[in-house]
Amino acid sequence: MPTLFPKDFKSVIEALLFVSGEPLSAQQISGILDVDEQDVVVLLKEIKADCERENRGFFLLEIAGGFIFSTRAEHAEYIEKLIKPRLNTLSQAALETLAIISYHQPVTRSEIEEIRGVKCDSSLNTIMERGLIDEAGRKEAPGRPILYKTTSEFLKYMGLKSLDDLPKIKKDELQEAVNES
Amino acid sequence: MPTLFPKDFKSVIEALLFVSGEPLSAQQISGILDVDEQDVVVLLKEIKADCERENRGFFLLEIAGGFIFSTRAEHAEYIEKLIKPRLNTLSQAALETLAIISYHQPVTRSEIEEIRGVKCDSSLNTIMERGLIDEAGRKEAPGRPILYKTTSEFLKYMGLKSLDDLPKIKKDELQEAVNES
Amino acid sequence: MVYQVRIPVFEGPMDLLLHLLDKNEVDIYDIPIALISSQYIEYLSMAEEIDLELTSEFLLMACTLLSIKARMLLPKRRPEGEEILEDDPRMELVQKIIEYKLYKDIAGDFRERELNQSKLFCREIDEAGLLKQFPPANPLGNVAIADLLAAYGKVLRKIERRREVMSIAREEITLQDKIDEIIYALAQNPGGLSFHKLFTGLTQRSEVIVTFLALLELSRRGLILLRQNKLFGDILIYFKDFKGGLESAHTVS
Repeated sequence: MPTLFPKDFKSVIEALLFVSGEPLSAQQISGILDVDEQDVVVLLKEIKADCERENRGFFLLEIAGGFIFSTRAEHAEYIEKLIKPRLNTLSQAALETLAIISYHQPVTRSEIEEIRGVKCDSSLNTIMERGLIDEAGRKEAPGRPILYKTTSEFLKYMGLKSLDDLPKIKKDELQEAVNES
Repeated sequence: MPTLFPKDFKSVIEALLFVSGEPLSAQQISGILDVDEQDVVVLLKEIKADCERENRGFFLLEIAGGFIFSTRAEHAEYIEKLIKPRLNTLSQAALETLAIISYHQPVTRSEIEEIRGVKCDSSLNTIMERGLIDEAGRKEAPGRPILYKTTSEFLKYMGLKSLDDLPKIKKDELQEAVNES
Repeated sequence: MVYQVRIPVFEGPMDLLLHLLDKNEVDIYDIPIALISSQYIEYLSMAEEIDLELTSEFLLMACTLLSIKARMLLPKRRPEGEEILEDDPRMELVQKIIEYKLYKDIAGDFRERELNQSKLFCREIDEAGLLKQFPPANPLGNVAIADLLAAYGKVLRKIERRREVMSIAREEITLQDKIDEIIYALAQNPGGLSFHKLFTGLTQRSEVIVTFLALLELSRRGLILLRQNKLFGDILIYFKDFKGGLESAHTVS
């Protein structure tokens, strides 16, 4: 049971927009807050005006029936400086997912998660977005899950002629690797 | 070549904090903006004050050696309707293991077990898979056992600025506390 | 009348000891070892009655407590009246309890921090979106084949660790398991079960301890007799109804 004053609703809406990676519609917000959709629209307009007046680092963008905070084009050069080094490397999670796919392909998401012991939706997205993996049809199994494989881009940038060039991992070497590091 | 006025720097810093996803230190920001670190600190203080004064949906949190925007605790009930709340909390065993590692790092498994008086394999696995600890090489001792240390994810998870922010332990106060209880 | 027994569950022997010290409001530097060890063992038997499985570390601590108790009973003076400067046999345990209590308290602080922090949400980095905005020249960046191998090695180590944990959990033997095992072996060896053989082939320290405690328990319940035909010879174990030349034997039960 919300006991917030209207002023606080604006703050909650800002918070929702802030954490959401996807555009939020006035209808969605009104459902979460249990507030009239018209009131939400008014508050969204206020938030938009606040961002402009105070020249904040981001503004409220209206797209496809939803609202999302977005950074300003004139700040792109600084954002690039921050982000470039990070895009130039893969996170440990993405690297592990890529390693599993390269040695086990074609492989389903749940098989990867089984091996890693954790969820990997986001790291799959990342390496897919980079064009390092691609879908490879569906597995003939219940639910017909999607299979993943590495791409020719992956081979090219790894400097490999084919998948056969991937360093072989022998059972006992593997065991040593397990024992050593 | 930045042609922005100081006023705009504040906006850029907000933008960087907005996209980063990771805590940013004043030093990092000063490197990206090519602005004196002291000036960045002043601007960060202003941003912090702005968020409070205007009761925005997020505030500037100082954590894990940097600054990051975070939503307010009092809005959690609404945000959890949009985003799945964080995974299950840690068990008592995992928390005790983490407590010992945070004060003794780098530390081996058997050193932790010596203090807890029970096996720790399973809690070590849990906190390792959640990225709260990492391996820190091997101890120069018989069997060359693996050493463990906490990660910056640990600082974030516990809301600590740095390891110096851990609750202080004074040996004699501690003994008094034990006597009393 | 059936009544339910409710007993608290402890993280380990140190946790149980701390609880007993708190409950009895005793000075940690002057632990009444007889009282604490009897309450400790009482807890273990209560846990056993309701089939609460305790790890072998609980039993190991019971041994430690009994050993301290025994050392406290030793005369502090030599017959000539000469003082012996001997350390308090409880000191080592006291240090351990203090240290454990410290980290238990910090774990409590961590629990609070975890709760507070779980109410705060930060933005996830939108990597896919940023990749579109700033496409890198090389999608692998500076990642080389060695990094890929290292990551794969790390994955394999994780699997190994998970397996270890599972196998350890499986090999954990409870006191009741061991008692059943010994009773079965006794039935198979009506002519006497060799004490020596009972322990051969046991590699885990915990299993040795559990075996020994199982024998003590069976003996306490008056179910078995231990018989040693000559000093330092092998001890034979029999069911209590065994009737053969006990008078002449050097019993150790």
